[in-house]
Order: sequence, then C-alpha cells, then structure tokens
Amino acid sequence: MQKIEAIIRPFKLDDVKKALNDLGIQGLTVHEVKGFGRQKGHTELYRGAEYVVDLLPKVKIDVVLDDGQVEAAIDAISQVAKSGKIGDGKIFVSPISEVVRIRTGERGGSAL
Amino acid sequence: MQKIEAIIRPFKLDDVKKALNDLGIQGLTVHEVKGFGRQKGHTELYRGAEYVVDLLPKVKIDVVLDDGQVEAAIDAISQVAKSGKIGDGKIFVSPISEVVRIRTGERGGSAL
Amino acid sequence: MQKIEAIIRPFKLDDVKKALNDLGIQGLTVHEVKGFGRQKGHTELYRGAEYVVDLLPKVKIDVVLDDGQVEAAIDAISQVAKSGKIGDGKIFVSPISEVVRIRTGERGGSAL
Amino acid sequence: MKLLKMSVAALAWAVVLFLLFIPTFSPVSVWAQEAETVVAPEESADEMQVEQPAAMAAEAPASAVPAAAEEPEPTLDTGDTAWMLTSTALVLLMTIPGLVLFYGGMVRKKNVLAMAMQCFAITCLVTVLWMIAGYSFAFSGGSVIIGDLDRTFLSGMTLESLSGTIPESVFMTFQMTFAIITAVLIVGAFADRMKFSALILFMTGWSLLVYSPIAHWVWGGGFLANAGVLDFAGGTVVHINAGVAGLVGALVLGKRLGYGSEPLPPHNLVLSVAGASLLWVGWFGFNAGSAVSAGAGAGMAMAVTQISTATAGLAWMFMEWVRKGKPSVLGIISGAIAGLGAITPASGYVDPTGALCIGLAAGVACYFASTSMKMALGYDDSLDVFGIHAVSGTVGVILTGVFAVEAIGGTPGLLEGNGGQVVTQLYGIAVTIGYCAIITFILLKLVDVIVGLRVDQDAERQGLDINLHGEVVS
Amino acid sequence: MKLLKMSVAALAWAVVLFLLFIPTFSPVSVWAQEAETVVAPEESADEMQVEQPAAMAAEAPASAVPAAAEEPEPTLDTGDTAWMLTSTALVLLMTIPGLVLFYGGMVRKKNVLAMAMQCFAITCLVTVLWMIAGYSFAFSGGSVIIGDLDRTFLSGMTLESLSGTIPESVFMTFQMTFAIITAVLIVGAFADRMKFSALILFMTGWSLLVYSPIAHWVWGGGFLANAGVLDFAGGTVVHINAGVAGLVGALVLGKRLGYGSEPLPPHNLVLSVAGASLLWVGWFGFNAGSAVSAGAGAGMAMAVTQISTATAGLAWMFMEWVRKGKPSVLGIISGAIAGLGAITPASGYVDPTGALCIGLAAGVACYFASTSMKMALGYDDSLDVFGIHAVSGTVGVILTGVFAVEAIGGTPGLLEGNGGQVVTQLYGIAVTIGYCAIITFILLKLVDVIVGLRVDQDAERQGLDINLHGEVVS
Amino acid sequence: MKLLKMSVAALAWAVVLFLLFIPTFSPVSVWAQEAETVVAPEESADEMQVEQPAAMAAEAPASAVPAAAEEPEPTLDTGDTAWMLTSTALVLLMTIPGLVLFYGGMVRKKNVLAMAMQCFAITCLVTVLWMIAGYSFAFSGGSVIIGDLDRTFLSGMTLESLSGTIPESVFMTFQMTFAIITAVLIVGAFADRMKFSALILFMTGWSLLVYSPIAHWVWGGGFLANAGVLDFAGGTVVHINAGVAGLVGALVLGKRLGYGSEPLPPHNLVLSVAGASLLWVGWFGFNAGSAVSAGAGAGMAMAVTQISTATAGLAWMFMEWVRKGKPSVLGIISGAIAGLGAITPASGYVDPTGALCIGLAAGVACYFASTSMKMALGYDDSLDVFGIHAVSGTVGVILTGVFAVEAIGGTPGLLEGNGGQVVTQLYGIAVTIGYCAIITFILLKLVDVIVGLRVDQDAERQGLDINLHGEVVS
Ligand SMILES: Nc1ncnc2c1ncn2[C@@H]1O[C@H](COP(=O)(O)OP(=O)(O)O)[C@@H](O)[C@H]1O
Ligand SMILES: Nc1ncnc2c1ncn2[C@@H]1O[C@H](COP(=O)(O)OP(=O)(O)O)[C@@H](O)[C@H]1O
Ligand SMILES: Nc1ncnc2c1ncn2[C@@H]1O[C@H](COP(=O)(O)OP(=O)(O)O)[C@@H](O)[C@H]1O
Repeated sequence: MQKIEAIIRPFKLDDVKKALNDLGIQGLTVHEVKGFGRQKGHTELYRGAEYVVDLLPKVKIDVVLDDGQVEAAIDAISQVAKSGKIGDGKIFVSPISEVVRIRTGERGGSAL
Repeated sequence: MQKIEAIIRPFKLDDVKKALNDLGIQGLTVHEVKGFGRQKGHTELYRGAEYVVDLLPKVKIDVVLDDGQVEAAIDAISQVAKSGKIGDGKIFVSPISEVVRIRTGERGGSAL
Repeated sequence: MQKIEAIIRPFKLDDVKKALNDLGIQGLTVHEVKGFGRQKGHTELYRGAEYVVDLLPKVKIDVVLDDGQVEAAIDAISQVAKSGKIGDGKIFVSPISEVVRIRTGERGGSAL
Repeated sequence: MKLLKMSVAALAWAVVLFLLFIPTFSPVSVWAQEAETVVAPEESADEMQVEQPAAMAAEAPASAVPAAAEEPEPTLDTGDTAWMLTSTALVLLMTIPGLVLFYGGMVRKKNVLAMAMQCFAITCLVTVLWMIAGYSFAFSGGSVIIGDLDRTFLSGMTLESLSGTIPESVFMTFQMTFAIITAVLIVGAFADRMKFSALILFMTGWSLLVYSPIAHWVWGGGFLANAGVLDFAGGTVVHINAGVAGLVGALVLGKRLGYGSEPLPPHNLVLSVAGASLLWVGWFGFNAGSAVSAGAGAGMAMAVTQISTATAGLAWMFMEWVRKGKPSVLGIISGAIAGLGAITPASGYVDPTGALCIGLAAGVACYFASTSMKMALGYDDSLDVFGIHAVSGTVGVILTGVFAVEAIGGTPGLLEGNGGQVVTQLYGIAVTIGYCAIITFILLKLVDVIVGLRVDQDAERQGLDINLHGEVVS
Repeated sequence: MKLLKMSVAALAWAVVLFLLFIPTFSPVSVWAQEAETVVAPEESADEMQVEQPAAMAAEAPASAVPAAAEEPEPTLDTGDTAWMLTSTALVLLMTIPGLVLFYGGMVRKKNVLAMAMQCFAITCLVTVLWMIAGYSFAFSGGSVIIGDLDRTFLSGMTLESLSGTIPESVFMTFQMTFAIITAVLIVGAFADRMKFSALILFMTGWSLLVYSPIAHWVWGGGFLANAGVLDFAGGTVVHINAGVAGLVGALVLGKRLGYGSEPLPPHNLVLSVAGASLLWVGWFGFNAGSAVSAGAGAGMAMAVTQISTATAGLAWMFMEWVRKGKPSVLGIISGAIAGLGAITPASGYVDPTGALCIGLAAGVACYFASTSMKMALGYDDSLDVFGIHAVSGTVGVILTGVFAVEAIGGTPGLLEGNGGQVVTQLYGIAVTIGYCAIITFILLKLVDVIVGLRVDQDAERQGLDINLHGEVVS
Repeated sequence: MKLLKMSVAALAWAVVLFLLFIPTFSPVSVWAQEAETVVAPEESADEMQVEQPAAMAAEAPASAVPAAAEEPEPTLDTGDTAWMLTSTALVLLMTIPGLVLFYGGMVRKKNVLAMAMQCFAITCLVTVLWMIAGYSFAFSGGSVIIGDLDRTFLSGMTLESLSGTIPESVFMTFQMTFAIITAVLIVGAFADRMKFSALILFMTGWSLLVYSPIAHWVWGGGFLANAGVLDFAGGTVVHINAGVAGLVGALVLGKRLGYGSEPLPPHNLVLSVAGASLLWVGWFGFNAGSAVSAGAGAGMAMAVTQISTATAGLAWMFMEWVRKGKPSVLGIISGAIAGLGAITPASGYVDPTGALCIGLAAGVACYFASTSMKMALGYDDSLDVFGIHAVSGTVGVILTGVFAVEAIGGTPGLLEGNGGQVVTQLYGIAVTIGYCAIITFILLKLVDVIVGLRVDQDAERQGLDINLHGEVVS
C-alpha cells in the first residue's frame, strides 16, 4: 500500500474530496498546514511594523490506498487541484507497510 | 525503525497516551486533523442554509519506534481506542530510515 | 527522494526556515502539533482543578528533498534548532517514492 | 498608480456629491416645485428650535408626562438630559461594538476584520458627514422635502440651543447615532465582496442623499410626518431603509463566490450572540430614547421593546425547532433582532399586549423571509439585512397602525377603530422603499463606474482581511 | 417522532404548570391559610400602587434624599426615572452579554454555543413569563405569600401608573431583569450536560414557582419583609436562590463525563474576563438601581459595591497566590463576582469600611468553597454557582446584619448593638434555602419524567453545540 | 521559597510606601515649603465640600446651565446624579472590559490572559488604594501640592455629603474610575515582559505618588488649577501622565525578545476593535461626565468628543492608505483613540469646528509618533501608549489653549485673542511630564531592586499566561 500526501490550496479541498470519492476511495485525513514555497507571500502592517508573511495556508490530505489506485488518485487530484498559478501544491507518495482498522482489527487492504 | 500513525477519536487521546507510556514508549507527536470516512457526519443549519459536515474531528498520533515494539504498540492502541462504532480510526505503519535527537545529535534507536 | 520530518520548538521556526533556504531548499510545509516526551509539562490551575499539561506546543516541518541533500539538511536543522535543553525535538527521515508538482504535472526531483 | 486611482476617486467623489446636490437647492428643480407646498413654521434663523421628531410631537399632547403643552418655552430638564445622554451612548454601543460583533461573528474568519473595518469606518464617516451637512439636511427646518443649510458644520448650535427640554447638542448627537447605525446595518447584505474604497464613496452619498431626506420626511417636519405616518424610532427611516438598500446592494454586487455550492458558515457565533445582546441592550436607548424625555413614555417604550424582542426570539426558535428539529442560537438571536426591528416604529404607540403580538408576527415573518423566501428568490443577502430589517420594519410599521393605543401614543389604530391609519402606514412604507431603492441603485452604479464595486476573485477567495487591510486574525 | 415528543412535552408543560398553580389560588390550600394573616394596605384594583421593595421602604425614612415621607402622592421625577431606565439596561447587560461571555468562556469549546443559547433563551423566556404572570405573582400585592392575578399580562399598567417616583413600566422592567439573571445564573452549575428542552421546561416552572414567590416575600410586601429581613438588592432572592437551585441541579443531573479523571479546562478566559467585567459594570444598575432613585442612597450603594468587589477580587487572588504559587485571572474574576454577590444584600445598609470587610470575607469564603470544599464533597457544580453565589449571598446577608449602619439604611446592625438583626437575617437565609431546594428538586424530577434531563453520552462527548443546536464555533 | 520571596516583597512594599510618604507630610520637607503658599478656602473638617475639578469651576460662571452661581448651598439634583452614576459606570466600562479587550487583542495569544490579569488586578488594586488614601490625597483640600488625610478610608463621607449637586459618594467613585484607567493605560507600553509581582508593587506606588498628586494639582484645587491650566477631563492627569509613565517603563524594562527581528503581530484585532468601541462609548462618561451635571455643558462635551474621535480615526486611516496603500482596522481604531485623547482636555472648552481641527491634528500627529518616530528612536512601546496617549494628550492640551471658546468654557483661547493660554497650557504639560517621568523612574528602579522587573527569557518565550498565571487560552 501507498500513502499519498497532497498539499493543495484550501479552497480546492471540497473538489479533491469529491474527485477521490468518485474513484471509490472511501477515507482520507485532512491537516491544516502552512506552506512555504515559490508562491509569494503577503505583507501585514501593524502600525509601524511591516511583516512579510511567507507561510501561506494550505491543506494537506493523507490518503492511504492500494498500489493499483495510486496513479488514478494522482491524476484525479492533479486535475481538480490545478489552477495553473504558482502555489498549487505537491503530491508526495510513500510506502505503507501495514494498515489496521481499529474498530475491527482488520489488517491490510481490507482495512481501508 | 517504524512510524506508526494512528488516527483516533479525540476523546481517546489520553487513554492511548497512557497505554503507550505503559509499553515504555517515551515520546509521541499529536496532530489535530479532520477525517472523512464511513462515519456519518452532522448537519449544520444556519438560517436557510443547511450543510452536511462530513469532515469530523480526529486526532492523529505519530510514534516512531523500534521494529520490535510495533506489534505491541498496535495492539495497545487498538485496544484502548476501540469503541466498536464506525469511525474508530486507522493505524498506518511505514518505514523510517533515520532518527536524530536534535539536542544531542544522537542517531538511530538511542535517539528515541 | 527522502522526507525529513523535523519536530522543533515553535520559536525556532524562523531560524530553521532560513537555514534550509540557505541550502537552496525552496519549499517546506509546517504543522502545528503537540509533543509528548521527556520535557516536563506545566501545571494549569482552574479554581479547584489542577491539570498537568504534558502535551507541549511544537512545530513539525516536512521537507522533501533529493537524497543528496539529506545530510546537509539534518545538520542545518540540528544546529539552529538546538538549545541544549530537553525538548529540542527530533528529526525523522523516510523514503518518498514519487513527487508531483500539481501546477505543471512535473514528476520526481524537478517537481521540488 | 494606486495613489493616482485614489486621487481620481476622491475627486470624482467630490464632483458627484456636488452634482447630486445641485437639484436639491436649485429653484427650478422638481424638488423645489414640490417644496412649494411647504409650510415652515417658526423658522427664524437666529433662535431656531430644531423640530422634534414627528413621533414625539404626536405623542406629546396625549401623554401624561409633564411635557410642554401650553408653555411656549420649554426649559432644560436635567433628568431628561441625563437619559438622552445615556441613550446616545446606548445607540452608539449598538453599532460599535454591537454590529461589529454581530456581523463579524457571522462572516468567515478571513473576512472578519474587513467587516469590523466597514462598521468602524462608516461610524467615523457618518459622524463627520452628519456634522458637516447631514444634520442640517434632516433637522434644520427647510421644506417638507429637505432641510436647509442653516446647521451645516453645526453653526448656530450654542450652549443655549434647546430641543424640547434637552440641549440641542444632545439631540444632534442622539440623531447622529441613528444615521450611523442605519448606514452600518446595510453592509451585512453584501458582506465579503465589496471594495473598501467603493464602500466609502457609496456611504457618503447614501447617508446624505438617502438617510437625511427620509429622516427629514418622517421626523424633521417633512411630508410623511404631515401625512400622519407613525414611526416612533425608525421602522421606515432605519429598518426598511437599511434593508432595502441592502437588498439592492446584494443584487447589484451579485452573489458571493461559492454561494449555493459550498458552505459559508458563520465562523464564531459567540461574537454574534454578544453583538445581538449589545444590540438589544442598546435598543433601550434607541426606542425609549426616542421619547426624548425620561418619563412614562420612555418607560412604556422600554417595556414593550423588551417584550416584543423576547417574543420574536422565542417565535423564531420554536419555528426552527418544529420545522428543522433543532433550535439554534443563530435563530433565536435573529428572531430577537426581528422583534427589535418590528417594535421600533411601534414603541411609543402600543401597549404590552400589542408588543407581544408584534413580536410574534415579526419572529415568524422574518423566519420565513430569511429562510424559505430567500432560498426561493435566490439572492445572496449575506447576513439577511433585508430578510430581518426590511421585513421586521414593514411588519412593525403596519402593525403600529393596527395596535396603536390612543391612551399611549395619542393616535388610535385599527383595533380602536381607526382603520385609515394602516393605509397611512402603507403610504409611508411605499415612499421609503421606492425612494431608497432608486437612489441606492443609482449611487451604486455611479460608484461602480468610478472605482468598481467588487474585489477580484483571488482577493475574495483569500479573504478581504489580508487583501484590503493587510491584517489577519491569527 | 421528534415532533410528537415535543408536542407531548408542550402539553405536559401546560398541565404541570396548571396543576402546580391550583394550590396557590385555591382557598383551601395551606398557602391560603398562611395568607389569612395578610394585611394588604391600599389595594384598590384600579389605581394600585405597586409595592416598593422592602429594602427601599426601610431606607426611605432614614435617608436624606428628598423621598416622599409625608407627601401622600409621589410624582414622577425625571432624574430618578433616567437612572432607573439606565439601571434596567445595565442589569440586562449583566445577563446578555455578561453571563453569556462569563459562562461561555469557562466551558469547553464544543459547548460554548449551547451555553450562549441557554442564557439567551432563558432571557427571552423569563421576559414573557414575567409579563404574563411572574410580575403579578411577585409585586401585585396579594398576600404575604404570593401576589395575585391583578397584573397578569401587565393589565392595568398604564402611562399614569407610578411606583414611587418612577413609572411602573420602568419598575416592572427593572424587576424583570432581576428575574432573568437569577434564572440564567443557575445554568452554570449543570453546564455541558442538560437537554435544552428540559431546561426550558424547568426554567418555566422555576421562574414562576420559585423566583416570583421569594421575590414577593422579600420585596413585594411578603412575610420576610415583614419579619425585617434586610436584603437590598437580592442576597437571598437572587444569589442564594440561584446558588442553591444550581447545586440541586448539579446533584440531580450528576457529574459531567470525565469529571475528576480528565481535564475540563475553560476554553477561553478572555471571554470570561470580558463577561465578569460587564457583570461588574452592570452591577451598578443592580445595586445602585435598587435604590429606585438617583440620590445619595444610590451613590453610596455604588461606592460600596465598587469597594467590596475589588477587595474580594484581591482576596481570592492573594489566597491563590500564597497557597498555589500563582495568581490566576480566573481567580481574581471569581473573587470579584463573590464580592459583588456579597455586597448585594448589604449595598443599601453599610458604609465603605463595612464593604471592605464584606469583600474580604466573601473573597476568602468563596475561594475555599469553590476549591477545597467542592473537592472534598465531590459534587460537580461546573462553574461554581453554589460556591460563589450561594456562599457569597449567605456571607453578604449575614454580614448585612453585622455591618448595617443606621445612618445609611435606617437599621442598625450587630456592630451598632442590634444583634437580633443577624438572627433575622439567618431566618431569611434558611427560608430561602429550604423553599428553593425543595421546589427545585421536585421540578427537576418532574421534568426528568417528562422529557429526561440529560443528553446521552455520545452527545455529551461530541459537544452540545453540534448535537442540540446544529452549530459550531470554527 | 516562593512564599518567602513574596513575604519579603510584601514587607518591602510596606516599608517603601512608608518611606516615600514621610516627606509628603513632614513639615521640614521641600513639599511642605512649597505648600506654604497654599490658600485652602472653606476647609472645615466636618462639613467639608470636596472641590470640584478646576475645569468645572472655570466653566460654571460662563455656562448657561443653571449651575449654582449665587446660591451658597447647592442641593442634590436627581438628573445630574443620574448622569454621574451613569458616567461612572461608563468610565469603568472603558477599563473593564474596554482596555482588557483593546490591549488583549494586540498582544500575542500566549500573553493575552496576562494582559487581562494586569488590567483587572490594577482595577481592583487602585479601587482599594483610592478608598484608603488616593482620594484623600487628590481631593480632600490640603495644600496646593497634595490633599490631606481627612478622607482616608473615606471617613466623613456620609449620605449628606454633596459635591456640587451630586452626592460626594458619586463624585468619589467617578474620580476613582479615572484613577483606575490611568494606571491601566500604562501597562500597554511594557506588555509581555513584566513580572506580575513587580507590576503590583509599582502600581501601588504610582497611583498614590504620581496619580493622586497630579490630579490634585489640576482638579483638586492645586497649583496647576490656580495657574489657570485648562484640562477638562484629563489631558495632563490621564493621558500625558499615562503615556510618559509608559515610555519610562518601556525604556527601563527594555525591548521584548525578538522586537525588530521577528514578527510580533496582534493575535486578534476583533477583540481590539470591540475594546476600542467600548472605550469610545465609555468616553462619553469620561468627557461629558466631567461636566459633573446633566446640562448643556455635558451635551456639548459629548458632541465634540464624537466629532474629534471620528475625524482622528479617518485621519489616521487616510494617512496609512496614502502612505502604505492599505487602510487598516488597527489604524482607524488607533486614530479614534488618539482623537479621544486629544479632545479630553478640550471637551468643555471648544465648539464642534474646534473639535474637527483637534481630531485632525491628533490623528496625523499620533500616526507619525507611533510609526516613523517610534521606529526612528527605537524604543519598544509595545502598544503605543506614549505614541497615542502622551502625544494626543499633548496635542489636545495645547490646542485647548488655541481653540477655547469663551462662550462655551468661560475662557478664550488663542483664536479669540488670548495667546497667553497656550503658554499656560505648555506649563501644565511640562510640569506633568517632568514629575511623572522622575517619580516613575525612581519607582521602577526601586521595584527592580525589590523583586526584579522582568520575567526570565524562557518565560517570556513560552508566554506569560502559562508561566505567571498557570492558565492558557486553548
Ligand atoms: N520540498 C518541499 N517539501 C515539502 N513541502 C513542499 C516542498 N516544496 C513545496 N512544498 C509545499 O507545496 C506548496 C506549494 O509550493 P510552491 O513552491 O509555492 O508552488 P508550486 O508547487 O506551484 O511550485 C508549498 O506552500 C509547500 O507547502
Ligand atoms: N484511506 C484512508 N487514508 C487516510 N485516512 C483514512 C482512510 N480511511 C479512513 N481514514 C481515517 O480514518 C477515520 C475513520 O474512518 P471511518 O471509515 O470513518 O471508520 P472505520 O475506520 O471505523 O471504518 C477517518 O475519519 C479518516 O480520518
Ligand atoms: N518516539 C517518538 N515519536 C514521535 N515523536 C516523538 C518521539 N519522541 C519524541 N517525539 C517528539 O519530540 C519532542 C521532543 O522530545 P523530548 O523527549 O521532550 O525531548 P528530547 O528530544 O530533547 O529528548 C516531543 O515533544 C515529541 O513531539
């Protein structure tokens, strides 16, 4: 099994969730994170003090899935999360050696 | 070494922490996340607008541990985090290739 | 490619970001987390009720980078994030099998 | 370039104001023709007595309060003045922090500072406009259409000027807080999408060209007062006016991005409950203060305000509970505001039982207007300014004509056999809606031409706080 | 099914109320027997003068304020009326948003909207109940046990009705805000676990059957007033009453899930500090307003209120600092509320030095009651309604008997040689505790039978906001 | 050990206070020598009439308000009393929750409870100090330098004591709220780094040794009043005083960790907007209440307050918009507070047009003082207490001398040909700055020796909330 971590723009979350659901992926976990990258930040100004804020709000989605689903998921995410402007985000894939469903104790693919 | 990521119900956090501590595991890191899965969401209603909220509050615990401790940890977590109802959560295991303790520069198992 | 997860003290974030930037690392993702470990917690007191709070605020930085940059990054982080007191944090390294830049669809090292 | 744009905007603003005002004072204009019919009693420039609101005038003879009836020259009463100073503070409290919190809690977190900014900046802006010209337009006598320029920059308002039994300075400031809150109420309707520069331009025109005239008509001795329209504290001037302007704004600006397709939930209803609470408390100054004295009229106005508000809150809560299965805190506070809006025009005319009925009607009517009706019609009145204020104002103005008690406000209503009052009330409503809608629309279109009304999509998505004001709530 | 359940509940509610009320008016009941001893002076249905609070009556002769002593007919005073209008607004401010914020900040985030809802809904509910019957039961004369039905629906309250030197409408609304806050105070004791439907049913009964009678006994010419119990602004009627009802509620509902085993920390004490601040400010209306006039009595009441509050705040802070090593903001605001509660009954009777002593005693006593004592006894009075309000009320009522100064309130206390006053005060306390505890217990058990008192475990764990009201703070 | 340290601190505190006070009352001291020049009119211990603020005294003869001119014995006026009771509540509202929220929103989240604690604890502390000695030092007559001990523990303040037309108890409490807010204003300057124990010690000394004397000089019949310095509601006593003390504190304590190198942004400006709003509303009590009557003087004071505030808010907003490209909500509220501070000394002396000018000047001056000037000089006045309060106070006191209108406050200003008034005003400013700076510095150094002023680096980094008070906002 593999874990996909997709860092995307916050307002794309609903679309990505729908796209994955359409592939039959039934679970995912969402983190609110801040991202630093090529995308330019903002300037905040408080009286005399000016700050450049280069950590921008992003959403990270973790999905664990069977190896066979990985490419389809990457495609789906890439498609709906893309705006074409800098800052659309990344997808990282890494191996998962075991999955357990706490409720039932099931392991492996059937635990997803 | 391995990393266990356990997604659990928020109110189970204290119990899981205790259970892992009892196994001699001395560190862990906690994320507040939102989970989407089989568990049914809630409906929020604001004047005319009705929203189904299917991203539910969960807690994700990261624990890195020696390979030998993995099974015990999975068992401990599964046991205390289980309520038997849909939404109890998952445990994911993945390989870790290096660990460093920042304070001392120690590496590997002794850094945990 | 590898993923470095560095758990550090929150007020070190700016320094670590700068140190990584100096190595030419152009992106990273930041999580606000709570850490449990050897570092002693605080006591909160609300009227009669006294609580020991042993989950302390930490920041987790995820950086995905080429294998060749890993050691330099570990060194850089270790150096600036270190205060010498218990609770400085950990660095975990794990393998990444694929990277995609959503904006362009690029894969692998050039997607970073 | 920004600077340039701003200068142009400022210039344009001045010009527009100027152009818009010419007809008002030009002798050949339609306005002036209507004004021929005016009788302007006791208008000596030096010792001018500012007109009391029509509502008060109507109430005075009937009320048991020792108000000047035969005495030609009322003197300052410290008790009345104490209450009016307090009332002024209470009405200001309704806007800041009342509306700041009420509206701020209902928007998304990324827009909360922009909302606070709009409320606070309009408070400052309308204060200055009122001092310069707004008060003079509304209350300086003039014709039945508009006041004159006698009180511009408050010239002639001395320590000796009285308005009834209170100093004119207090009356002026009290009325100023009404001008402020009416303008601020509007912004809820098109929250989360307007440019700040556009807002400032629009509100400048709106306050002078819509609020002041209507206030004059109803309270400044204008033609609606003469027609006998009963509006104690602002069902037409404040609530219908703000609600209609809000609706026009929501229609002209269009819907928020994502409206209808994604959740746009309130980010912190604790703020909204606190805000609604301050609105409620401050409304005692609004309604009981509109008696312009600390007597039995003020007392009864406070009592009926409390009763209508509570009843409307419960009415909305139970409607929601029965129809949707859960009573919500957003629901009960919405109902309470509806009850406050509805009792506003009635508060000097009805008794407690009338207030109970008015509250009930307002709670139910505004519930449907802000839920089913809004959904059916499809406009995005973001914080239900129309659904709550215009609807409750309308319900209140009509029911004032129904429940008015002669022994309380001097005028009987339908239930006491004076069915004609309801017709008079409907006339007042129609005039207010018509005038407000047309001028609001024109103003918005003008501002759109000058600076553009709406922020771009990226800014709307990222939030107005960071984009327009360079600040965020962490 | 929900609808069905709700209808049944509504029906049951009506029936219960009806049944409970029969004895009150039935001539064969015990109530009526006691009522034989009543003397009800000047009780002509038409021109009824509502009784002033006993406290006021007691104060009047001694005070230097030009209060009607010989004059048979007091006339309206605009200064007094101005202050009472203001005081009414201030006392309402204590509940909304005062208690909303004070309590809301102390619960966990998942329950904050439910807490706000409880406060706001009870405010609406008690307003309507007070208008319908509560005011009449408390203040319409009747017997020494309970008022009669003369003022139900406020019938007979006209523009001419006076209560002393202020309009009756103002007195009625002022007293209404006391009825509101007393009921709302209670909910802190069993926060985070009660069904909203159960709360509404319970509060309906409690306000009419517990609050109104006790208010009548102490302020409406009832038997505690006749016995000479001194309670200026509500040590018994408000604080002991709410605190005891809260404790009974906490015991009947049982502890919160996790109480004692997991942390249940306040989620946002900034809200609580803001709420406590508004309570403090509003309390000027509560205590100085209880003089029902804008004179020296009100001034002294305000001064002693300020002193007692500050002293109690510091006392709690230093206790905590010495015993636990850190002074906390929750501690100092808790102390301030304790000081406010304790000075409440005393505020028309004591001088500044007395206030200093009362504040000190209240701060220390409530500190121990809300920490060591609560821990030792093991009940879960979630927000320390008993530990702060009942305890400070008791301390205050007793010490009123100790520190009363004849030159201020007309009655000497223990220190001026009138030891018997302390006994009278203890009598007042005992009656209040006993009656309140018994009826509260019965009402809760009844409501438990009708709709059940407590939410289920899942709902409690997930939070009341989403489960009962379908809303969350994001 | 902590206990030991605390006891030592307490002892030291007592000793320091004692030592500091000896000179004040010792006949050989410099103080007393200056005091030789005193004339203390009508000072009979029994029937003492507390001095009205010089401002009021100056205003009385010129004003049209029926204030006692020939009448030797003013009697209690219920209207005036009603307004002053209300004003007292309003000024307390400015501090709690006004400043709690205003300051609390501007600090980082980890320090918000510590900020709230400081505001609330000082409120309690100054209340008790004022009752014990502060009021007596400021207002009990005495010399032109300092009052005497006649009113310590408020002894002799009975129900009969009047201060003009209001009870002395009301005057005392009203002035208490000024003493409170002045002390609390200071803490913004050295937010996020002071030990709480140090703060308590410092504020005890500061309130008695700096605030009370200066209040006496300007309002208690002291030498600045005699010199003819015009300060209606506290430009010197409150704003310059607090601002200078803040700056000295910021310099003595040093910069916050990370100042200049890392972002230290406000964590929640919604709180700050709410706080600024409450400050604005409460300021009506501050300024219009300083008329100590409910007449035309109060009315005009309220009107000019509103106008100056709004103008200054807009001025700051437009400055920022033009210079930085974005108008911020922090900017407009900062400007509004600047406008409030500047109109404070002027509010009984100027007309609306004067207020417009004063507001404009204050908005622009404070904008530069809090941005460019602060950056250039490099001190860390965290929440701009100096940049806003001292600067606006100075602007206001000077411009009072420029815009004073004889027909309003009885004294003409520069524009009416009385150029000398500006010099008198500068004298008042210089004395206030000099005295305040020196004594504040000495007090801070003393406290530093006793308990240390600053928390350690770890505590500052982790946050004061958890470290000093054992609490956090979750
Ligand atoms: N090397 C990396 N490791 C981890 N996260 C990264 C890395 N590079 C980028 N990111 C994440 O991806 C987000 C988008 O990256 P950015 O460089 O701004 O745009 P783009 O992906 O369009 O080139 C960043 O905000 C950050 O959260
Ligand atoms: N494929 C997945 N990848 C990542 N997280 C998942 C996945 N499936 C489920 N989860 C997480 O586990 C939680 C519980 O899953 P759910 O399907 O609701 O219940 P259960 O595990 O009892 O079947 C989800 O809320 C989500 O956070
Ligand atoms: N085994 C572990 N797995 C995951 N995170 C850990 C582990 N051990 C420690 N941590 C994280 O590292 C932080 C620092 O660890 P701690 O034991 O307090 O100090 P130190 O690293 O200096 O020995 C913890 O707060 C926790 O977030």
